[in-house]
Amino acid sequence: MEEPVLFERSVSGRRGVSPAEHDVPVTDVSALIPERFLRSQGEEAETTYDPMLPEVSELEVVRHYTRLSQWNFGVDTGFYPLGSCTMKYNPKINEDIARLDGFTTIHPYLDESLTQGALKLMYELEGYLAEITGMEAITLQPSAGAHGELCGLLMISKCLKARGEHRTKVLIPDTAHGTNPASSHLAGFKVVQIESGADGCITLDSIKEAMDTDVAALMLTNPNTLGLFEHDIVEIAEIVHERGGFVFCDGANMNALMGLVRLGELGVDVVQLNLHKTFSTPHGGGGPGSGPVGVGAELAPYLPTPRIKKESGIKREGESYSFEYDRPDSIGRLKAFYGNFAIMVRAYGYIRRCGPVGLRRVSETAILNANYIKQRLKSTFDLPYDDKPCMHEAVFSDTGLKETGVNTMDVAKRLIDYGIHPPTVYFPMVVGGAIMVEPTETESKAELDDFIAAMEAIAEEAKEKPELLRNAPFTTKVSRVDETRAARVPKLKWMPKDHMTAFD
Amino acid sequence: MEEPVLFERSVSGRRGVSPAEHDVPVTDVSALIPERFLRSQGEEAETTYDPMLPEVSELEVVRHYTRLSQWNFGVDTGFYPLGSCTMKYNPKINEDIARLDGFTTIHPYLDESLTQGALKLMYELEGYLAEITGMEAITLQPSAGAHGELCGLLMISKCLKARGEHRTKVLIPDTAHGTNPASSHLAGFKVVQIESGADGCITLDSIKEAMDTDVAALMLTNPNTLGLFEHDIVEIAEIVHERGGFVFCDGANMNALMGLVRLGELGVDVVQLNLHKTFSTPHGGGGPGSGPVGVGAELAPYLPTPRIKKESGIKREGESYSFEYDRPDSIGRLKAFYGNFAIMVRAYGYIRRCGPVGLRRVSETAILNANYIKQRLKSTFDLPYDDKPCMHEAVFSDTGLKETGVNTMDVAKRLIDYGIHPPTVYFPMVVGGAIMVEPTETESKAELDDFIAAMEAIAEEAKEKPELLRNAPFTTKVSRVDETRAARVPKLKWMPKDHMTAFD
Amino acid sequence: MPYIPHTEAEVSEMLKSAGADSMEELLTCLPADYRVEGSLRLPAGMSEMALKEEMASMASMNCGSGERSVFLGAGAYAHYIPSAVDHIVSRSEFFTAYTPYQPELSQGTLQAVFEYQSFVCRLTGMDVSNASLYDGASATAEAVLMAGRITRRPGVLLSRALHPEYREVVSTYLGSLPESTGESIKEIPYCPNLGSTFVEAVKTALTGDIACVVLQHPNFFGTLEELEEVAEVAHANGSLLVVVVNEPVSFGLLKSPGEAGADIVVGENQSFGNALNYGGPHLGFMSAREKFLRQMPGRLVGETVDTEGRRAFCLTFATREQHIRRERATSNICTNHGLTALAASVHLALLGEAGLRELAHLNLSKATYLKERLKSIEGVNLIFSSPTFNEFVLCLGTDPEPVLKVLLEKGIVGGLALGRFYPELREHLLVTATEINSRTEIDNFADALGTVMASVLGVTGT
Amino acid sequence: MPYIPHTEAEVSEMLKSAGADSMEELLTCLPADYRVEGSLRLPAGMSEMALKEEMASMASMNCGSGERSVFLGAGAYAHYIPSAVDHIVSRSEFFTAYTPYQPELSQGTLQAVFEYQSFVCRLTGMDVSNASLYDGASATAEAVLMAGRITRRPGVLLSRALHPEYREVVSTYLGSLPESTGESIKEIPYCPNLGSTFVEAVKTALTGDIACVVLQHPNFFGTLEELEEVAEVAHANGSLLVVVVNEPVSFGLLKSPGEAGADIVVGENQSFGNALNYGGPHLGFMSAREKFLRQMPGRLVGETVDTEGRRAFCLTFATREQHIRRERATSNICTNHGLTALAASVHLALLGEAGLRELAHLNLSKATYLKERLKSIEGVNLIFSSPTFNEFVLCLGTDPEPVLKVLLEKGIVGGLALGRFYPELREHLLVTATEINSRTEIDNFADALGTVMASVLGVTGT
Ligand SMILES: Cc1ncc(COP(=O)(O)O)c(C=O)c1O
Ligand SMILES: Cc1ncc(COP(=O)(O)O)c(C=O)c1O
Repeated sequence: MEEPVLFERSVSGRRGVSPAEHDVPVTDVSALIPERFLRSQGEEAETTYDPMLPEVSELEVVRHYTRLSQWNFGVDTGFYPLGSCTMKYNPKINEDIARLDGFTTIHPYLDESLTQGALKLMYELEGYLAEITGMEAITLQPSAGAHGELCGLLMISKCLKARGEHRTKVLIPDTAHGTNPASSHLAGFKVVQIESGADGCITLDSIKEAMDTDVAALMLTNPNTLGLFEHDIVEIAEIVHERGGFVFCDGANMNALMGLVRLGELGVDVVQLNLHKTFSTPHGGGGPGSGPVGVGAELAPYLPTPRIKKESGIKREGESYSFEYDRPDSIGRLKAFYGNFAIMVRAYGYIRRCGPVGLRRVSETAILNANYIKQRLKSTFDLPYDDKPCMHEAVFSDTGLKETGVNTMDVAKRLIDYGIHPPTVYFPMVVGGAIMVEPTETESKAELDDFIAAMEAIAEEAKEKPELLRNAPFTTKVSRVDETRAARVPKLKWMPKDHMTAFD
Repeated sequence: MEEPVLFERSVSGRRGVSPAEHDVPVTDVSALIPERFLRSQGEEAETTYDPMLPEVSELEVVRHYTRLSQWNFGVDTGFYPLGSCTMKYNPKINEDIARLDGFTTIHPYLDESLTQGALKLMYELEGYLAEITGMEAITLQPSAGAHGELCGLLMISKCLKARGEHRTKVLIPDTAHGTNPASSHLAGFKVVQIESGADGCITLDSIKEAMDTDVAALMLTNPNTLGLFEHDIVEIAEIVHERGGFVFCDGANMNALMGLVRLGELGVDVVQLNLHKTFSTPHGGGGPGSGPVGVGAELAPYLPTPRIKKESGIKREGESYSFEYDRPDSIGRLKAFYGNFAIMVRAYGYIRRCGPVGLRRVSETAILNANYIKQRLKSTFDLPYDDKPCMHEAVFSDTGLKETGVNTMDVAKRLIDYGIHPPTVYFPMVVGGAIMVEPTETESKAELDDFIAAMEAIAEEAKEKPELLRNAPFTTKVSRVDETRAARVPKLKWMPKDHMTAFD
Repeated sequence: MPYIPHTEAEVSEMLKSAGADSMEELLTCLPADYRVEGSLRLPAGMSEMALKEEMASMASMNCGSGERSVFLGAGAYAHYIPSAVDHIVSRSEFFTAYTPYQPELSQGTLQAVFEYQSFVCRLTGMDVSNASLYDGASATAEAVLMAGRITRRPGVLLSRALHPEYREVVSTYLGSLPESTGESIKEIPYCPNLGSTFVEAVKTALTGDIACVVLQHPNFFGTLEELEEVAEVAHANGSLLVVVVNEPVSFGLLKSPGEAGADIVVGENQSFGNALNYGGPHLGFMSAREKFLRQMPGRLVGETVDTEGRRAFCLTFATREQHIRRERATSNICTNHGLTALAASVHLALLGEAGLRELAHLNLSKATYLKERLKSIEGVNLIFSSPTFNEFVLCLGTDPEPVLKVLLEKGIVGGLALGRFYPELREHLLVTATEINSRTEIDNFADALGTVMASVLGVTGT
Repeated sequence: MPYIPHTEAEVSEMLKSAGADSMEELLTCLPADYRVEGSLRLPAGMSEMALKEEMASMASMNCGSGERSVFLGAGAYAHYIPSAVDHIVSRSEFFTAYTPYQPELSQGTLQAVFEYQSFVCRLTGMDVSNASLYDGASATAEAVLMAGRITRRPGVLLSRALHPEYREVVSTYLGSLPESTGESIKEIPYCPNLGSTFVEAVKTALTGDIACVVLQHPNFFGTLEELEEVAEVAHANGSLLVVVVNEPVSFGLLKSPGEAGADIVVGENQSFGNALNYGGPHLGFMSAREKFLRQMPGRLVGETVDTEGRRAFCLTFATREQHIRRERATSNICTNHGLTALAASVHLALLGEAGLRELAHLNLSKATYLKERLKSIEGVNLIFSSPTFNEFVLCLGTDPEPVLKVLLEKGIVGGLALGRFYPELREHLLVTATEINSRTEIDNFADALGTVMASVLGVTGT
């Protein structure tokens, strides 16, 4: 079914939902607000914005978005082994608890006496995350992983200033996610790229060489984006510390480590977590997320304001929770109010439901699933790094397919026809035509076997019918889209035909 | 995507959700319950039932049903002009209010003091339905339209007994829905079929002829299933009454009459309503529904127990509501507890939201939409009855297509490829190859125009590429299914391959 | 106007196409003298926001089970519904017409029904299951009618331990039949010691005109019935055994009625995936032995293939049904309880074999703990000795109503006073515990009842 | 174990295929000396049912807006969310990865984002909008950084009537930049009579190093700003005007910032379709003039065609973004606020043009009624004379905290005491009314405040 852009369904004068009743006197707008402030009404407006918003009925809105949803692929639709994204099952119960009135309708400026449940939840969640990561203190404020990275880097910067040091560089491995260098730049640092060693991990030597007194921090991802545990992390951290730097761990891949090792104990000074990955919250077509940051003792004073405080009250029975704003060394705020609370509710629920045994089992199973795929597929697809078991994901390359003329993109598109969401492709860049497979722990053996079979079938097809791959997918609403044209002839919003400029 | 029967996904020992914690001592079952009562456990059981229930993970269950849902077509998916079914938009707000804890978690045997809200809602809903139908009293107990028919017929039977009369027949027009004769039979009556007149309505003469002292009731549908208002209803009712019979109106088509005429005032003695049609509640793949029955004064004593009573309490402030069980003339009960309450909540919400002006507009618009389609399509498809405007639906026939060799079924199947749910076909039986189109009031002109265009295109195709129609649909998960085989080689439940008998 | 898309301009345009100058012109077939004058006398329409507030305030006039400890069962059971159930059942693709007329567009519903039928067969130990009936009571009536059609006998033996409202519904259904089968409903007493149906009385009543014996299992008192014994005597008499189950969680522990010899098993599957909803919609089910298939009421889905040989599902054996067979149909049922059956399926799928067993065991443990706690209260006695599942009868030795009132003040709904249905049990309570009753709730109930009983006994004592 | 499908047998089999004898063998790359000993110290796992109870009890420790009359706004607004919004947003097909990497499988998300961008452009009067940012505060910071990149100037003028927490966030973002642009943030005072930003002060502060002037509209005090005047002087100085809108319902009445001369419009779209959620996730938006497109942070969706010429949508201009450009990207943002943007779109689609206008008018009427009622209370004064939308500032002539406390006891949250952010306004309250505040609530608030003020005045009077 074709579904037009909503504006194209608009009929002037039609109504979807009407706002509530006017139970107070209807004001005369122009008597209250001078004309220079007012949006033009009526005919004139209609010609400028024809209409401002589309006018459709409730049923049409529902149908419109229902149809759009049918062109999407979610975790409930099928296997979604998008590497580095941890597309695990999002428990339905989390959606229910996040929608409890007592959570959704509370205003951030309510008196703290009216939000003790929310404060308690956040306080306890901080504690859980501290325990899982082995860090001293946690802030829940950042809105996503990259926001957390910025938060951590600003803290390092502020701490260095306090120490009276002027360090300008951050070391980042070549396998790092793009947000790492981007956040470093935003925090005012220069980025120095570190090449991975032959086994896909950072080498002690490269750090020894790069680590000078200009370096504020090493920012690594562990497990890294090749799915490998940075085995020298303890020694690396020692060197960085010795030379006055901080170790920042991008914790987006925590799904591999829960209950197995604690980053803080390995020498990590700052870590950001992606609640929307590891702790299983849906993040449709781009979020929302939540990117808590954990720090060691030295950085704790710099955490963003406010902090959450627990007191054993005298007046109130039991504990009471409150915000603490008076943190003189804090880097300040990263967002208005207190963080993406509704995401925290889901993560909190997830941790409570799984418990310590469950969380460890989550990580073990994530690792098992990745290794299973890795071993079963490595005779079919090239596996550039294979010294050790992988962690939560395995990265293949398309070099073995060279002579067939098909590449990673073709394999990915063809997988779609098998009802499977393609893995992350062409990342990390150190692997040519990377195919980064992160199955996650919620997938059954049957689902993994189907994936393996599909990949094997596609490898066969690559040899026998390469054009099939090059023209895939065949089962989707659209075939491959012309991304070049999108940039060359930008149409970034809907415009009525006769109002279109070259730009639209 | 293929999706196997859930048993085929089962892996022995796998768990979906676990029940709650055992916070009381774990009982030793065999000490409490002698073995002869117990389901066999372990190995033996496994071979008999392998397994009893499929063992799948939560994610697999969610995916399974998500995929199944994708093979279905609902009102949110597209236009659904299934005649006699009133497939209108089901407002989302109704789903929310029906899920309020205060409605879903109340046990039917709670003390009435704890369910005043529910009782009040039912009491008021009875009042609204009485006002809409013009009847004296309403019972909300029946579970669906057919259940309501049975209820009404049993009341007639009991009333006749009280009168000391022994009447054995019910007159039913040939256009009636199959539930009418079936319910009559179940209530102990013999069915006498009345032929419709040339204009599709019952004639006075046929009633005069058939109406003797053996006739307990005339059971008509108004508007009837040809979408026509029984124009002689007042006179017909007079005759039936004169000769000692009752007039039962099947009110499944009330969507055409709200705020326009009241059945009670037309001489109807009993009417059943289908809340799940007119009052807009979803009834997936077969319900649940709710079939309230309205009666005039003579039949009121026979209403099923319990009734809902309102008193201006002395002790309690304001009104209080309760059940009245002591109804000596009542036919008794038709179901345990008090009716399909959750459906009533939705219907109540719908009536309150629309209000009297809205309900009238609903019916007017339903009629407008049907007449619009009727007039626009009648040059393309045969319209057997066209003397007057139709009400909520219009019935076409396939006689005009005869020479092309395609029939109504082919047209219906081909419509699917246009993204439209086929109308009701081959009913009512008085029309050859009937195509019964009920657009409902919630469909926009654009949607109706798309339907008209599709029907016109199909009529063209019938001439030019009849095989296209005969092989349609092409866009669905399966092509036409072999219904004969389903009855010849019955497989009515899943069985493991090696346990299959001829029957499975 | 809510839910109506047309603008005024569109209405005029459409009227013109429909060949009318005004809306009124389309209404000419309505009798002019009988048109509603002005508006219906209903409250004015309201915005969605106002409606939501209004309904929330109405709902808050009820007391949900979250607010009190409720120990009621008696045919409607509060079980925890896993979150995924409602998420799935809310997918609007499942909100379809009452009949999946077009199998090509309804494979989802049809496969789900097929799976549901399979689940019911497994649980009940029967060969065939229909797609659903309204509720346990009407399903029981349908089973009785079906047994009559099969055996061509008019008589029915109903256990007095069958849910009283089910008995009422059976007699309503049979009440007006011309053959006056209504008059041949005979009630079989329960054994006052065991709490199960008096098997000797069944034997005595089994005459040549008896179509079926109807037992509830566990019965209305929560007690298990001697199905096998009754099956044997019924079959020896050429009668059928109809077993009614309205707490299907018991299937997780108990031998299936099929294995015990039942011919038709009907009842209520509300316990799976469906909320109490003040009594409805719940979920009637029916399953039977293969040979009775053609006498079964209600819809059936079968597996078949499409034109290309792919697995497909469709309605089948429709010639039993009203839309084909009209007055000769096996029942008048049309709209059934599709969505509540879907909810039950999802819940059962989530539980799986082991989950259902555990859930049943947990219910047994909860009820046993409750029973132990209550029976140790002075003045409280268990009167029936047969094994029970998750509910049981207590004798208080006094009118339970004032006792329940005191408990209610403490936030406890202490069970169902049986005098309402059984005059001979006017000092008795039916008490139920499921997994939703926490140990703390149970302890509080026992403590509170202890206190009340002490004061009652004190008063009686003096 | 919740959410983990494998049975023990499968685990062994998979381990074998993975070439390991035990799970431990797969973990050898973890440093042996640093393995977690035993279990993490976290509460034990729990069943879904137990979790639900636990969370419900935690939620009940908060007070939702249903339970009290709340007159808070200040950047987070309680509006009625039509039911259809959550039903649509809950469709799990929309729960995808953070980036629609595969356009063929993401046309739904992509078209929805494209439509959202269109809505934002229409509302703000701008040429291009991105797919979303985190929240209004970080969007403001991004706008300031963007203005710096465009003008290559270091200075920023922030209105003191910009949300105080937004100002904090801007300075956090700028705080560590090596060019120390942080130091050149300059605050522009508001006019104590009008309540809008002091335009003369803007003029004075507009020196050659100023990249942009940032105004909130309606501002933190609910007051409308003289955008056109400021745009003119800013542009004359080669600076940009950044307009921040955090109550976007005002778009229904007010001239769009674009029409008024803004160059970048950022803010918060939480008001559309998103609950308060104790402050997040909300919905940052950014739109700008076409010529600034390449300096824009965040994701953009564009319309294009597929290989067969059919309309299709995809991410575009990705070369601005971190995953391609790394440290030279326009921002580090990756995961944005996709689902909250979808909710906003659905709400806007349901409202439509006329609905949004009506909603805005209703908000104006409610706030006006409240204002009239409150200002007639003795001792209560309005201090700002410029027009307001749905919130405004009151002076109580006394510390508001004890007043708020008394109101709270009557179930009324009477507004935000401004002393927390503005020492000069320590006797002032910011009070907000939206459509969710009924006339009765407003009347009760006015009556209660009247009573409190009378007693305060009485005390002060004596
Ligand atoms: C390894 C890694 N680091 C950082 C990020 C950034 O997190 P976010 O998208 O939540 O900002 C991601 C994913 O997006 C990631 O995969
Ligand atoms: C005209 C008519 N009468 C009666 C019924 C029976 O109603 P139900 O299916 O709710 O039993 C229907 C539809 O099903 C119908 O269309």
